[in-house]
Amino acid sequence: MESFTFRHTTQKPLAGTKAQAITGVVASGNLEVLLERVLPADQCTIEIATPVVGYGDVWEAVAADFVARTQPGGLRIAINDGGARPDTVSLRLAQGARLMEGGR
Amino acid sequence: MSLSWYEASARQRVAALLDAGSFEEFVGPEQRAMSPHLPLFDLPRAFDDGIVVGRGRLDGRAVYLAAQEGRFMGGAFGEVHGAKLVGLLRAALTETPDAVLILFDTGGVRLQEANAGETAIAETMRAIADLRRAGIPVVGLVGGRAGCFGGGGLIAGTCSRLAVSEGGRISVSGPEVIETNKGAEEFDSKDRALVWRTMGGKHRRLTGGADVFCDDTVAAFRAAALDLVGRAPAFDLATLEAEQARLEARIARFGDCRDATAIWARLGVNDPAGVPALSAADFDGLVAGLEGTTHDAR
Amino acid sequence: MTLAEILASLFPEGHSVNVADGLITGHGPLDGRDLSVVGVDGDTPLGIEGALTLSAAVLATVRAGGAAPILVLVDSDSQRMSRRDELLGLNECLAHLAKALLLADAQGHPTIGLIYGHSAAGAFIATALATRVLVALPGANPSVMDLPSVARVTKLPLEKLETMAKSTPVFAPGLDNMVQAGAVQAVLDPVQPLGPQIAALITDLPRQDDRDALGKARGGRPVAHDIAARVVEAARA
Amino acid sequence: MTDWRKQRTARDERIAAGRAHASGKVVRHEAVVELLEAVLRPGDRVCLEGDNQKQADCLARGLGACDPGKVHDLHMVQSGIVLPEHLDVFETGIARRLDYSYSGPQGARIAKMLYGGQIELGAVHTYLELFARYFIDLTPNVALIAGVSADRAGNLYTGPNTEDTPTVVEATAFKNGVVIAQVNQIVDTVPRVDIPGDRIDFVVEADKPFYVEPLFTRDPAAVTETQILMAMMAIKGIYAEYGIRRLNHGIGFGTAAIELLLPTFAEKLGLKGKIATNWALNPHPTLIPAIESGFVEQVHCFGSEVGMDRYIAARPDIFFTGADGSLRSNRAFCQTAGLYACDLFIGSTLQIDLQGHSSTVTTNRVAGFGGAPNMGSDPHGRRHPSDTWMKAGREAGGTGDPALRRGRKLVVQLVETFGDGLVPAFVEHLDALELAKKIGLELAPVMVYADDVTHIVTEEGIANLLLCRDADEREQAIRGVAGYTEVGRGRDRAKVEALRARGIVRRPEDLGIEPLDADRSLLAARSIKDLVHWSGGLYEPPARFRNW
Repeated sequence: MESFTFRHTTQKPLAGTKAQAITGVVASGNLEVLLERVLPADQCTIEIATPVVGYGDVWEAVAADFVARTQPGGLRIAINDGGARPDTVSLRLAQGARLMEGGR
Repeated sequence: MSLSWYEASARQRVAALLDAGSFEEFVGPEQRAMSPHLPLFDLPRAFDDGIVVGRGRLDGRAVYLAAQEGRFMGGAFGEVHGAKLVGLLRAALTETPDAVLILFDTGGVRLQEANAGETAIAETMRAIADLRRAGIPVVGLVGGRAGCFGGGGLIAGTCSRLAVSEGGRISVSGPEVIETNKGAEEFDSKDRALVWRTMGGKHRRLTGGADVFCDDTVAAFRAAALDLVGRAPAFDLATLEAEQARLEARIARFGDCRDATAIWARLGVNDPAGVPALSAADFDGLVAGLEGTTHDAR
Repeated sequence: MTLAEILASLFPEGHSVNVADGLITGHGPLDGRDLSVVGVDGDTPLGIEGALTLSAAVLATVRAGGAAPILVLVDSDSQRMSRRDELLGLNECLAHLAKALLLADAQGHPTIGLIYGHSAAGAFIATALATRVLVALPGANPSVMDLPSVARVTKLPLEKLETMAKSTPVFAPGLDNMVQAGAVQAVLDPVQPLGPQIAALITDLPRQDDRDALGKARGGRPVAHDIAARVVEAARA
Repeated sequence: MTDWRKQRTARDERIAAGRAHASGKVVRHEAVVELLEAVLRPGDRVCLEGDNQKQADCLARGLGACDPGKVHDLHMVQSGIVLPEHLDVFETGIARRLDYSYSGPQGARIAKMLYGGQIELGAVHTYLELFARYFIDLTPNVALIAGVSADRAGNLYTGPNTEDTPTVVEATAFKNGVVIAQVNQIVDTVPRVDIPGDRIDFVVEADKPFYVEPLFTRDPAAVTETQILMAMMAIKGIYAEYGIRRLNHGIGFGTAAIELLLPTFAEKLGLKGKIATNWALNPHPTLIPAIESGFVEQVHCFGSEVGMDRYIAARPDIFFTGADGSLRSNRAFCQTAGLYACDLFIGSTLQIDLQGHSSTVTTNRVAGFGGAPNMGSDPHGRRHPSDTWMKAGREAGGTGDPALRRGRKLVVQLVETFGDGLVPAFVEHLDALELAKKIGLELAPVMVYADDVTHIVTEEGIANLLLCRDADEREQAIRGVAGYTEVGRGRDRAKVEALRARGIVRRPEDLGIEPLDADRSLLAARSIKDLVHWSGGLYEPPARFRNW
């Protein structure tokens, strides 16, 4: 197992008031993302636990792109990875953000 | 299209099964009650250890429910997973909801935590017996991709009532387990039609292993759950003696059948080979026309 | 101990316990009252017929009324693995046996499990683990799955599993680990007569299912008790 | 005086020797080895019929059981190396030299045997190439083929899996070769004559029906959200934009997703009748919903697919069927159709390099490409226009008189940036080059060359390579859709954004697609059982694909 924590400063808080959401399942090629609105509005942390060792730079890039695109200020995001591919990670992060915004 | 039970996650099933917005989770994922053991095996953990427990409303009735996530570790019973179910059942005994629902989706015991999982299954069965003695129906719903195997099959057999869909399978030894131990001649696990007609929902419904066969939709399971909580048998000597008689009669009547289709033919099904292809509605029609397929004792 | 030795130690005045096809049924006098005995002997796999034979014996005891204790003696294989057993509803038959034992217990018949040999998986759950209190004799070997099979399923090397088994009771087969998990309450002394030891268990039955508390105290199931308690607490809040 | 009939004489001798083990043309399966030992000569060119689907497996077992003292040094010329027996003969010395097209399941073993020198390799062909060479310089002396039934005169019914048989028989029977057919059954009258009896010399009643691999069955249950997103992009960004009506699909889950989105996503876009009407395609079960929804006008097939026979027979308006009602497939004709009469090929691959060369070969597998290189190439012999073809030609541009510009076939790679086990699909150098060096291949096994590929679709977007005007643009366009692979992360972001402004790189949002809408509920069928329902119960999936 390998774990990372990435801390980002955001320009704005994520919209919505939902306190917590979870999406995805820990299964082969999949992951779960837990999002909690517990941080200051200009902060976002992304914690990752993955059984696939050696992809730290990819995780870092995926997390940075997500933060840049979504501006998830205020969120503590935790990921349990089941060996998902980066595109699946991006998708789940986007799904999680939409849930927190109170979207569909 | 309505939500497929087979495809839905445990959380999606819970949300869509209960009255909208009524679900309240106990020890939710934010509490991070995760397996202390999986890291030793270099395996990823889940924030809820593969089971969602809590309470909500089913058409206004107060229900407690547990939903297993079949995609995480095959929905298997680990220490935390099992303890959450046991805790839920114990809480139900004192809080007396109108019913308890168990949404099975499990391969049985999680081998990495085998002793904890096995013991939790025994604790679960005792807790279910206590609830049933107290007059609280415990209804099982089986239709997930992991089926309901191993100890899960025994827990299912302890419930007051069971609903099962086509995707659901209920058995103790899984097909691969039988094949590994006894050879492909005994059970060819790759012959999936054989798997389903031996362990699948239709066979269980036809022979008395389940009370309702329903479509693979959350709406159908909701209707089945509502139906079943209203007609749970007592947990007493009369019920178990009737179940004893029912099971003995089954073995006496079908014990020499090699295949499910032979059993169905003996039940009076005209076209046994056509049963797997029947829609739920057509299948219900078939069951209604057969004698001896109502099995109250459980 | 063998079954014969156990029965001799339990019932010095004689008994009517028989074994047929590996299935144990019968009675014997214990502490001035009738003790009903059911079980599985000789590492026999438990199938649909066996489960129903045992459940019939248990239900007969319940039907007879009174408070005769039921002793469940176990040296079994796992559940019988066959196409026929599953076709005819092995899960129902095993669950029915467990329910019969749970009903007996609820209606005032103390149920005691005694594992003296092997047992595994579904057979273990339906018999010994469905009693109010489960004890063992030294040399008993309960398991969920043996280590070579675990190695095959988990794709981990056997040597690694063997090393892990020494420090991690939660997954490893064997009596000690089941004791630590709280599933087995105690190990009896084979040198002393068994009758009084069983009688003592009956007088001192746990009032509720305390297996997770034992597992926590003994370290074999470190978190189950607290997790269950947290769920109960959340439900009451 | 020159003897102009040496081959004919030799053929007559072989047949006479074989007759000793036959009753007329009919041979019992117990006598297969004796028959083969009587007919075969050392060094013969032999076609043992087997492609990616049907297998003359009874004859393959017979050949493997021949005495290597009598039968040896054969030159195998067959499209598929699929069964273990196909390679066993190289270990025993029965065969020595090999020319083939496809070796899916045996790819790793072939690589090992090539490396160990047990096989002398001629070349790894496309199907059409190998078929072509049957008539020029690889004509078989003996063909061992498979059919469903035959009469005593040898008239052969191939059943729906006709596949390579007419081509193999044509080349063998009319050039002094011997044709031996295994059939499941000898009958008084065959349902239809696929091969006339005077081209068949011996008929063996096999011990069991010939094996057919359900190679084209994709379980909708396994289609992922990512594949659905890519399918949405392909439909909206390519099928709709170019008005693709005549096409061929690969066998991956990505193209299965496209098939399953036709009656839902594409229908909502108003594309029915405008795209995906005429196909060169095996009878994919995942095409059933599109057929039933009226999307599809007709389908010509390379071969059949297990379980599809009743459905096909009930849809003669769509499929090519014989007087008996069952499918008539033909690999050579369908490959030709895919090459010349289709405007688009879309398929998957394992590796794409910075210029767009792609290959499914990895360093330890020589799988062959079957038909993909033909399907996935721009045929320079094409002379008929279509709007699609002309539009692509205009996009490709070029110098000189526009009136002399020809069209382009669309060749689309539909590929997820990472494959199984997080293996990147985009690489600096193809493993195929490494492999060629290692086992001494003169020509590296490239599936689709860069100059044939026109679009790459990944979950990140679509790269239109037709619009790239130099090698650097091309490289950045590829990097621009290569996601988080090293190749993708190595992009020049400014250049990729510039390409995006020109429509060379297009993101889902540029196409009006919201990635979060890529949901399995969009699939017309989400399980094999749904496909059975769509087919009105006519589709009969193999047991291993059932969950009921």
